[in-house]
Amino acid sequence: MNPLSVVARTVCNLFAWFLAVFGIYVIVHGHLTPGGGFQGGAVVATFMAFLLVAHGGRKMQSWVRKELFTLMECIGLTVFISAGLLGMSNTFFFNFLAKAGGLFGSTVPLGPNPGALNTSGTIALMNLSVGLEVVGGLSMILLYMFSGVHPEEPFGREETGHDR
Amino acid sequence: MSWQVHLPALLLAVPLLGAFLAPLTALGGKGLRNTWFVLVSAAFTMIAFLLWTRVGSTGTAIYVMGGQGWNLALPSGMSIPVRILMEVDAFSAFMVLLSAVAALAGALFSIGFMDRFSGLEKFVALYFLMVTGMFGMEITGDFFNFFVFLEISSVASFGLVAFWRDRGEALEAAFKYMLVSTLGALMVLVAVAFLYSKYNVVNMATLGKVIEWGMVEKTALVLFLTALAMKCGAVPMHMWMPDAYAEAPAGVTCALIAVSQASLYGLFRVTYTIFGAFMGSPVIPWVIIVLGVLSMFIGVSMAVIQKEVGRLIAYHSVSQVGYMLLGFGVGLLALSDARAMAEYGFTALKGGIYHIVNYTMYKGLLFLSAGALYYATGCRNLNDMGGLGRKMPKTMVLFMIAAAAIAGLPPFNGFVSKLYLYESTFAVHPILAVFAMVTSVLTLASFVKIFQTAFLGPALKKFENVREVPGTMLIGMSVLGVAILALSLFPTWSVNHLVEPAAKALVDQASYIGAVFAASLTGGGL
Amino acid sequence: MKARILFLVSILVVGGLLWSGLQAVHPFGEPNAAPMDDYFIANAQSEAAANNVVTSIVFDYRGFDTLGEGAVLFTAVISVAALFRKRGQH
Amino acid sequence: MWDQILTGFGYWDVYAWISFFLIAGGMVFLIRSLGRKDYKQGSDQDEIFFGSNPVPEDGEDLKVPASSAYWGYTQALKPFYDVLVGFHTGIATDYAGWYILVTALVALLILL
Amino acid sequence: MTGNFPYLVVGILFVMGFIGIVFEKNLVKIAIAVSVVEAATNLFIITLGYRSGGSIPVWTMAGSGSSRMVLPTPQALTLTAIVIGLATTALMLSFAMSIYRHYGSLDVRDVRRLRG
Repeated sequence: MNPLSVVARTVCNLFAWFLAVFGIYVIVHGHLTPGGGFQGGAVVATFMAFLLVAHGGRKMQSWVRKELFTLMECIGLTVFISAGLLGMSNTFFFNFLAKAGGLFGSTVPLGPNPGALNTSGTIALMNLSVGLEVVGGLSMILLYMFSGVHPEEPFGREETGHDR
Repeated sequence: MSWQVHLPALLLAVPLLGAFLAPLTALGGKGLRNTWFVLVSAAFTMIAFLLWTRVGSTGTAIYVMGGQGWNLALPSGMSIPVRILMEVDAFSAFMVLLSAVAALAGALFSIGFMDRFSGLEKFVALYFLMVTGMFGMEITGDFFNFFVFLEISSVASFGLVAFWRDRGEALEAAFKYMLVSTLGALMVLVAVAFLYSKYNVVNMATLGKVIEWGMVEKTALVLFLTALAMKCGAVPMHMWMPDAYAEAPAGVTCALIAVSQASLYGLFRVTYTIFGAFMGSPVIPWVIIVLGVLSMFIGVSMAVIQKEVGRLIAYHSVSQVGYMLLGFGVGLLALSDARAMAEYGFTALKGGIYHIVNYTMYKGLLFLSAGALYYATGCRNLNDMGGLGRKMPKTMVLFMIAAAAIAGLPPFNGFVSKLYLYESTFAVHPILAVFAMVTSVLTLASFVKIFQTAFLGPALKKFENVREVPGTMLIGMSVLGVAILALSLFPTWSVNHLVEPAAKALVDQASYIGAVFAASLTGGGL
Repeated sequence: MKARILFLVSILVVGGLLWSGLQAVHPFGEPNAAPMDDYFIANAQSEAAANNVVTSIVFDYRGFDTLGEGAVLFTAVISVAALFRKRGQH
Repeated sequence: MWDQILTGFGYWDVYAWISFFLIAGGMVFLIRSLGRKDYKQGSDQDEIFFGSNPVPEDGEDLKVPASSAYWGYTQALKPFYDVLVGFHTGIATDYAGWYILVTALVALLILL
Repeated sequence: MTGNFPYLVVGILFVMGFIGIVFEKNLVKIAIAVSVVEAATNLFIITLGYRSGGSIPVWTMAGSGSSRMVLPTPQALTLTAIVIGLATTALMLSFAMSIYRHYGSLDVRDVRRLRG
């Protein structure tokens, strides 16, 4: 994949940031407006896709490291399952933060209301962690599938373990 | 309120956490990764054992995911559960226990077997995910959750089948498996959606209570039946099975067998528990019986002419799954008739369930010993092998145990379950028993062929440097070998403690449904 | 060739099965009584303190499904990474 | 412990089988020990008889390959096996096709 | 007439997807056909939850006409199914890429070393 023209690259550079900001908005407001961790994470991952298409994958691979995304993914999922495990005093996945005061613990008035960001307990936390996971995961799929398009070495006989 | 009520959640949380942290073990090197692999495998086996003993002593276990209390299935004023329920009855606990043992053996074997390959932290993560998927399928009480876990175990097994991605055949097998399996999983989802559209519930027990016999249910039943029968490899939807089983690394195949048993569990949970009231007409039981007979016979006939060890044993998987389908089909035929149930149905069911545990153990051991042969010699083709018995005596003994058990040679456990099946199916129709016996004979024939060509015969020059496989692999194989010997030497114990509770739980539709609604009456918070 | 005709016929039969199943489903826009969904709409705000009912289902009432879904995505990512890993990359 | 499994038609007793094998093994050893004792090791009495030809060094020339096992069986059932092998085409779309075919058959059986 | 139009679309998409899966020869096109079946499934689930005239099941800034909301569960189930579908599609395309490198072809009739 070769880089696109300078016009396309400039436009992509500009709009990628808007996408990232919009995606983060969708993630953070997941419990108030339509959207959530998966949708927002997918939007943020288009940031990577834009840059990958505009600049070509080789340049992209020199900018970012895949290990970073692995780390993001693992941390996101571990936070997610830990939030479930912490509710174990009642049950697995019990929403122990809701209505308990503190950061996410406000109550909401019933019926239509303007919405407050610090509500919904573990839902907000899980939205954030899932957003992190989806960003990491989708970016990793994109980067790995690119690295599969132009392998640095011929395929086959890569494992020495089969020879005996 | 002891901590043991949380066992169903822990059973899924521990391997999932193990999978999520596995890529990070790459930072600590080989030692850390192997320790993590063994530690988490031992942990989930322990939890599975505890869950089995708990279910054995206190009856069906309920767990409400995210509820105020673990047994608060029905929130105030509701007549149906709204949250995801885990429901572990004796049949589920039995399946969990034997899947855990097979997964543990596969994990121990894989440490030595996969040592020479790269990317192992990914292997460990995928292995744990597959194990999670199969546990989830076995203990869940919610149809959509069942679909999710079906997909987890399938996607992880695609990745594991293609793990040797430098072999084109492995990729081909993974693609074929993926195509049919994704299609099947989507059909399961469509069936769940049909049931949801009519009853607005996805909980299994509630569906079993309120279900009626209409067009929607018929459609859902057809989709469930064929998709799950395909996932456990019934002829003529079995073709992915030899490909995937033979091309996957051996330790993975040992766990893949348990995954296909989880699909079989799903099939019987659907037909016995959800649609059990409508089995008065013999169409569905006879469909299952015919699929079983076809699987037995075609699977074993194809196995006799195979030349690769892996493919030969994989075709036997098809034929062994046929035995289980036959047993369960006969049990289903007798489900709505108490007299037939007492006469032959329950015996067939016991035979089918006993065959599940036997099959998982000896087939796992056979694949592991085929893997050991591959590890030591680098050959897959039987024509290239010979005279390995002197070089690998321990592998040979373990292979002999497994081969004798699968062929149903007398003192081994394979014969006990087959005896149950022969005698009960004979009561339905003699031709079924005849097919089962012919299959057994051909099974023996093809294992004699492997044994004779691989282990016996003159010593070959090219195998002069072949040595016995390393200790960890032998430990993994011995776990299953000891299990087979135990099942063989104490058949009374295993029938009374393993098989009969499971068979009773499967037949007793009312107690499965009642457990959800009874738990909530006594519940109401901690 | 014979098998292909057979497959075409069977696709049509399966289409007919799905079609007859769809005929029996409630008419579009008028679902049957929905006690579970009404419970979610009524109680999402008081139980989970979330304004978005769908998110409260995804992360609270059926949070375990979402964990499984995250695990499927993780599985696919790890599988793709394993498929395209380089020689000797650990 | 020493009880049997009843199937409703017959019974299974693993210890009877084990004792049978022990007794049979004992008889085999007994018969074997009745054999002649004047066997000389190292002499031409324990050489391999290979049709009075020299015995090949490598076992490769001696062994029977696996594909020769059950040759007569496969030959006799050739029409059956031709159909069966032709049925396993190995084409991925056929796999899905068979799955849909079975779905259609089961659907017809249940709906009609 | 437009009453059950969404169900008609679902049925047509299913049959189209099945025909694609069984009769296409290119691995990538097969993957697309699987995606079509998947889309049909998702469409089916989401149409089950529609109440005519209902609003979205979100209370934030909901107007006074929000007494009738569409069913939220199918939306949650569809979200899960979409993510699972995305994962399987990505994996399937990766398999197609790798198979092309080994076999030099994307035709299913060439990718059949395992048979018999």
